[in-house]
Amino acid sequence: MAKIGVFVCHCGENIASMVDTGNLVRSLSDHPGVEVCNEYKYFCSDPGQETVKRAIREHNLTGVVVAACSPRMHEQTFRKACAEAGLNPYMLELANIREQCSWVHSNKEQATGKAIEITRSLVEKVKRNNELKPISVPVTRRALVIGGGIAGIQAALDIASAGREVVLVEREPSIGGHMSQLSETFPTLDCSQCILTPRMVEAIQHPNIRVLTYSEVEEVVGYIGNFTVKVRNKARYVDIDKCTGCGDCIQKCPQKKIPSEFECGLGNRSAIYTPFAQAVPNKPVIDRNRCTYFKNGKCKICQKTCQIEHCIDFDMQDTYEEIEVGAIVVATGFQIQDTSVYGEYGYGKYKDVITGLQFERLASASGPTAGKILRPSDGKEPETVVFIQCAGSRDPSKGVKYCSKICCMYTAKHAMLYAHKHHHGNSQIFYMDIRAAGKGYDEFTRRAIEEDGAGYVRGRVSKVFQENGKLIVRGVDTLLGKPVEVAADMVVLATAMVPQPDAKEFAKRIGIGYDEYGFFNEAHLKLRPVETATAGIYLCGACQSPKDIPDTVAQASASAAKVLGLFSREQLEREPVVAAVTESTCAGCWGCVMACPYNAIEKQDIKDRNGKVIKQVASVNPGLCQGCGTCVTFCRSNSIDLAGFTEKQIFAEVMAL
Amino acid sequence: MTRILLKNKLDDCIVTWRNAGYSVLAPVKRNEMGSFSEVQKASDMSLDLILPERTIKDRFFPQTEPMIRYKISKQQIDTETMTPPDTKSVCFGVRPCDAAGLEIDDPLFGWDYKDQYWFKRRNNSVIVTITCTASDDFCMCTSVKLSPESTKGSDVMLRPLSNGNGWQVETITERGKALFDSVSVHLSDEKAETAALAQVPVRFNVEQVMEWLANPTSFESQFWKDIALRCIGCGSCTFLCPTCHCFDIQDEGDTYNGIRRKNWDSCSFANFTMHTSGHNPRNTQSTRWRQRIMHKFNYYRGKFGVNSCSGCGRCTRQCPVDMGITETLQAISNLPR
Amino acid sequence: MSEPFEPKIVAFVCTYCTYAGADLAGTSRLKYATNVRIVRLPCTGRISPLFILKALQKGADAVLVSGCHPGDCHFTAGNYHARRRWTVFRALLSFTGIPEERIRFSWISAAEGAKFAELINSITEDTRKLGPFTQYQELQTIIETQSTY
Amino acid sequence: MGIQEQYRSEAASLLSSGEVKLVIGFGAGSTADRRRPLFARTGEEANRFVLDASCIANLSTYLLTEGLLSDGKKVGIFLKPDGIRSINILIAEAQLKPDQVVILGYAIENGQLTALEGRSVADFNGVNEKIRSLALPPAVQQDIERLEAMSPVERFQFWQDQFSKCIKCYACRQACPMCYCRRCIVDVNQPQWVNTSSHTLGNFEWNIVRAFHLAGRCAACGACDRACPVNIPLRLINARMGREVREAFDYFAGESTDQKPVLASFSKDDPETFIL
Amino acid sequence: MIYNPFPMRVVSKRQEAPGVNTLKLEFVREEDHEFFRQNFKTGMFGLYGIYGEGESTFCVASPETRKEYIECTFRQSGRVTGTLANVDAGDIVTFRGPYGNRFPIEEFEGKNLLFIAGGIALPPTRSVIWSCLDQREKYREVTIVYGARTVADLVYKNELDDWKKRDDVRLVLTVDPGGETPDWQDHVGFVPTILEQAAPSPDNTIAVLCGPPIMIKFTLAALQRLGFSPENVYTTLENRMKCGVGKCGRCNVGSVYICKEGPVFTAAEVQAMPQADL
Repeated sequence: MAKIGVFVCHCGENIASMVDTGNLVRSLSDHPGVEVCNEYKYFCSDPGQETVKRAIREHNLTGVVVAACSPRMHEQTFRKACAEAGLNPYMLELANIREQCSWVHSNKEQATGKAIEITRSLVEKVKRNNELKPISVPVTRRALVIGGGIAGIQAALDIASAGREVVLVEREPSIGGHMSQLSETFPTLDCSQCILTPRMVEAIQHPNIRVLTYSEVEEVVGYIGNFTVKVRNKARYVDIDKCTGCGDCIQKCPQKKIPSEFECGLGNRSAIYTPFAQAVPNKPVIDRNRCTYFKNGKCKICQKTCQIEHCIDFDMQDTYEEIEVGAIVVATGFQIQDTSVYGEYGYGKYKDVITGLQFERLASASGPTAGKILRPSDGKEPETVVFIQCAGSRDPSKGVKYCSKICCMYTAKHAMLYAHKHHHGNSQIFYMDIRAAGKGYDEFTRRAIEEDGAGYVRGRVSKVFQENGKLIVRGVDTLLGKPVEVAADMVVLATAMVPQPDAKEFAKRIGIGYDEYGFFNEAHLKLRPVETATAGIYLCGACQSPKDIPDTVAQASASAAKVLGLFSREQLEREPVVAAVTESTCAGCWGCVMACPYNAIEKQDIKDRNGKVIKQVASVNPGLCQGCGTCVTFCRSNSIDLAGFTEKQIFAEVMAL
Repeated sequence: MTRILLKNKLDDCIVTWRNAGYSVLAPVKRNEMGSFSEVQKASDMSLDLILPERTIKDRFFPQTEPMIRYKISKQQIDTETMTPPDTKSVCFGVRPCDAAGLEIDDPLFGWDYKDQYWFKRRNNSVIVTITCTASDDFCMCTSVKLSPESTKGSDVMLRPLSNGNGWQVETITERGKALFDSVSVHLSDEKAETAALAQVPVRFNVEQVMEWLANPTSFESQFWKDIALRCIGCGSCTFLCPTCHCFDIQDEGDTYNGIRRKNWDSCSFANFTMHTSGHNPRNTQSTRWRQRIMHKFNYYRGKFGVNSCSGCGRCTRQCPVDMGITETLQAISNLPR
Repeated sequence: MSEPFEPKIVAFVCTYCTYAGADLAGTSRLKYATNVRIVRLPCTGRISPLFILKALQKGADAVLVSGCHPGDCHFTAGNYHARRRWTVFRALLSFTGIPEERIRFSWISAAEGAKFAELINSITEDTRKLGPFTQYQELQTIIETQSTY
Repeated sequence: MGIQEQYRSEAASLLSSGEVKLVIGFGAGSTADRRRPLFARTGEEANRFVLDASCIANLSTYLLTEGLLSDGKKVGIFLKPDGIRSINILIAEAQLKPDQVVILGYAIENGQLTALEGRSVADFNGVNEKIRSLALPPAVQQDIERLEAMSPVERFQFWQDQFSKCIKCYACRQACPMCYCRRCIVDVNQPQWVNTSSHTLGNFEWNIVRAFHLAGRCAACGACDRACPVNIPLRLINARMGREVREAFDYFAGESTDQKPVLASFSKDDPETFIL
Repeated sequence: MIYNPFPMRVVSKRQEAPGVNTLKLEFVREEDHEFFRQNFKTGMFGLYGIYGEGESTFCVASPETRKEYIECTFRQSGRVTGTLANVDAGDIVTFRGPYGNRFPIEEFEGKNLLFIAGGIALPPTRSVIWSCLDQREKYREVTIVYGARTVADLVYKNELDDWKKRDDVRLVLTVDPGGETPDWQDHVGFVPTILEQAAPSPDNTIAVLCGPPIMIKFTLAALQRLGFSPENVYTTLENRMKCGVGKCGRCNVGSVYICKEGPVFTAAEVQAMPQADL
């Protein structure tokens, strides 16, 4: 029968002052199956642990209960001690007689009685513990990074530079993401393209990185260390390997008046196009919906122009490939909120009411105005520019509840850039608060106000309307408690950052959680901010929550570090607290399959000797199972059980209470 | 001289018997179920039931019987044998079929190893049977060579008077005689007519059935598969049977204290004969139904010279799918031969 | 004067939230009644109604089942599944005459040590008022006498 | 032509055309008011089918007979609305393949029989108002209300009286189409969650656990109730659970063949007023 | 009371093969021991139990010539055997029995004996083997054919060595094809095949055959080919039992109660039973 060692810790006076440990030792010594029962001042100390180890060896113990502090405190300590003494580390239970007994009670007699019961029931549990071995899962040491913005690029580069293969998937024709659209970046005002482009080039040229642009992740199956990812390479109609990027086709394309997505509609592009001049890869793509040939069945001017045979191929089809990876970094970024919900601001109605991102394009040297800040309506320099912050953020009624985090900073930046380009210009910023927490951030906003003359008005704008060629911005200065009206030439809305429109659907497809908005859920907001609840899938950048470039890059590197940690070994060791199915009694109702939050339960064929499928039963993939036990509770026939918390263990624990 | 027990004297008898240390059991319909329960007075009894749902067998071989109480401590295991109490009982208003069931089971519980639980209660009980003046579509005592007035298993036989006022008392055993001698002051000696017995038709020829069952080729007959098709494998026919006696032994309790009990079990249950290896000699419902019929009308007779059926008809009466011994045996008697 | 009735309360809790909350009550040295015995499970999703029945068989006068607040489950959804089961099981117990006051459910996060302590105190007080759950406990005693005829 | 004749001939043609290998219906029983399950394999046998207001059993249990459907062939079956719900649940729980069942549906209202339109499982996927309306007989509802009006102590006493009658014959389980487990929880002995002995405690546990396992899966056919040889009103407890899932989760068991089991799914907005 | 078991103290436990253990038990009470001494004959079985878990049926593996202890060998498979497999010396278990009939070894006197066993079915055979070997002079030639699935599955390895060394016993050992180890010296093949190769003479010979049903079936056929008549072949049957004393109703094969009329039968008797009930 079982030989259990019970070790009662005094924790100095922490336990001993409220629990009569002598009494506890006497009671437990008399309990069936308890081979040895000792008390000691600090069992977590070296000599304490030595005592435990010696007892395990001398008495050939089959299980150990340490009656001490919370298992959340010292379970690992004593597991290690058990292992060192040759006892399987999972043959240990901690009876929590400190946090949940001595510290919370003031009647010593009752506390002692409770401590005895707690310990006794865990003795009964530990008798039924099974020797467990950490689960070994092979790891495919190749990572998938979804999204080729700065987050994805940074994560890919970090992983690749550490010597691991990366597949970087971007659904647009070029990597670069939103950062490539920006002019200068706060708080240093260095040019976004100047710092980003080298990274983009580094990524595409990196021997360990395979960049798949104009591609989308269709499906993810598998589990940590062993994902199979199905990627759709969308038909580009241009053979990227043959194309030299000369741009002749773009020049000749008859369709030239297509609003450029990259320029936020402030500039045009052709039907065959590269999104922007520094695109990586700098190879064009045909916009099927706008192409004359695809619309009318004739044209093909680009093909005729192209000097390379079969480079432009109108018959190209989407192709699919399956990629084996061990880890996935999700860096799918964000979109800006559709500002049309704010009809009172006149966006879409007045050409000179623009979004912050459009302002970026105006301010960008590579933008439609070559960096000059000009009114979209008439190309004139605006004399007065009004910036409206929180045009969507922190507005539960029309916009989003959260703070988009970057708007205070970029609005200050915009005011600054405007001031730098129009020395006499007047900028007025309507704001709720100025949130400028970050290295150099507050200094930056102060500079905008003090050096670049940005006028900050605390208050919300109620209406923007046109009058005499001016945009009248009507609001309230809540500090003065007075209504304000500003006659502006241009109004810039600091729109909210929102998840990608398909974020929720995407999250379901790859099996990660998301919040009410569609931002992806981290495993723990504070302690596991870059992991998802699905082991092996990590997050970085604005797909998790709005964030600026420094935070994005930091998080990208953090996720890369997580991936590299995972890739540091060929085998992955996991806690063996996983479920397992008794095949003979499983009726195959699939309740467990449906209940499992991790898709860890599969249907498995049971075949007879001739290979004929005679029934299907549930089967747990230990690589995916996280050990919550929801399936166990569902199963009516008790055909599934959870190691470490088996039905037998819990039954014994309860029946000994 | 025939003695008469008038209904209005029954209470006096009950008092006398109770004062003599007997507990008096009689059919009682309570919560939609008739069973033999202890009564204090005649009005507690439901003597007009053709048959209570539960048999008198339950009082001798209860559905769950504590046998050994155990207490495990570090030093030792303490056990205590639990036995039926010494109380004597009068089982009043038993039907002839139920009474016969007791006698049918006696040899089983007594062959070499004597089941003391059964016999202690048997020895402490007096079976006072009332002949049947009514029957229903399911009664089949006459088919198994018993009758509404068969005395098998009874210590006393009461015959209802045609005026409905009481019963004519016929003592069968010494034990029965002693019981009624003790209440002789409450009995009358008048002459009275007894009511007509129930007419229970013979529903099958049991001889033919026994002959067919004894034929070795019958065991593998397709007949079993066809007849058992609608059996759903519940144990209600076995648990309500006055002669079924299969049981299980189970330990139940918490970690260190518990009771080893003898619980009813049923040959209808799929797990009944299941080996731990997974092999199950009777792995289909038809093989289990065959076992039940064979056991009652072939094996049991081979061992103890009597069929293990007293014709109460409960198996059919309570069957959720309208099966039962009658239908099966009728079908057997109708088999071409 | 007889001893005041000390109810026996069994709590089934998830390790990530309520167990941690109970630990926090400890580290905060909040005082509460000694009547509760905690059984630690990985998640409320693992807490089977059978546990509650067994606790009652063992003489529990009240049972507490507690885990992470909705949305906070370490395993993302275990508590949502648990909540459904509780709704159904609670209705079932109530319909069979097991008073709702004896089977309690709560969300207690790792940060709610105070809530844990208060809840244990209030359940203990409530159960003290209800008195021992003799109706169920008597089933246990009937076991031994039921067929002694 | 009455419904009995109509269905006899329909069953006969299903059998003689070879579309189905077997039709499960009702035949005459051992007494005038009893009907018993009848299994017809030929057109001739189909003429023995009886269909009248006494045909109240839910025959769908038989579809789960081991090996019956393993040859992939079809089976025809007489079903009332509750039986149709059972079929939907069984398909949703992967115990039946929809293309193996041909439904001969009928409803009994006030002693009158009507044929239900549709023969394939798909025809009844997404049950209609009629089927819904027949879900809970008023008498059952009244009994439930009567029980709910009691104090817990009285209610406990009521069930204690009822469950003390239980003899653990498992007729309720065997009669129930939803009790298809290969190993019933009561037969699990490591650990022995449910006391197998039929003392009141063991009976209480067994009946509570069974009711819980049927919550959101019960088609309210009453088979358990009718099967119980000691007349425990089991359908009350199952019907009460059915009401609970309907009220709390807007869940009508057996509504469709792709319904997710109520206890293997959830909504973030599920009610939780009772949770402290 | 007839269902009350004898308390037994575990003297030792020996692992025979993976999942297979032998317990050596001694009586705690002298009167129980005396009862056993008077009643035990080789072939009988008992119910071994542990309070709190229940009882499980298997044979007494020790011979009737050695009644100081009870030895039993069992495979760990259910609740009871799982617990029994975890006992240590000094623990208290229970025994109820001995029950059933016996091998009529006095009728075997003066005859050649052929013992055939497969896998975990050696224990019942072992009881009768030692019962005869302990009075070796009463019998003529003794041949033991024993096979298991793999080398690891062979039980009583020490005793196999003893028998091998004895010159008054012919031991034929075999493992199923694929079950051999590199250093395996004995036969490889299924028991019926090896038995036919060994070709024991049926003349004046009693065969005792124990094994799983499938092995019994083919070995019986082999024995018949070798010329053994079913009356001279003894075997044991096992069925699920709860009472051991002919009351609980589950062990019968046809009309035969294994617990009372068995477990020892001649092949002729087994053949007379309804085969579908086995």
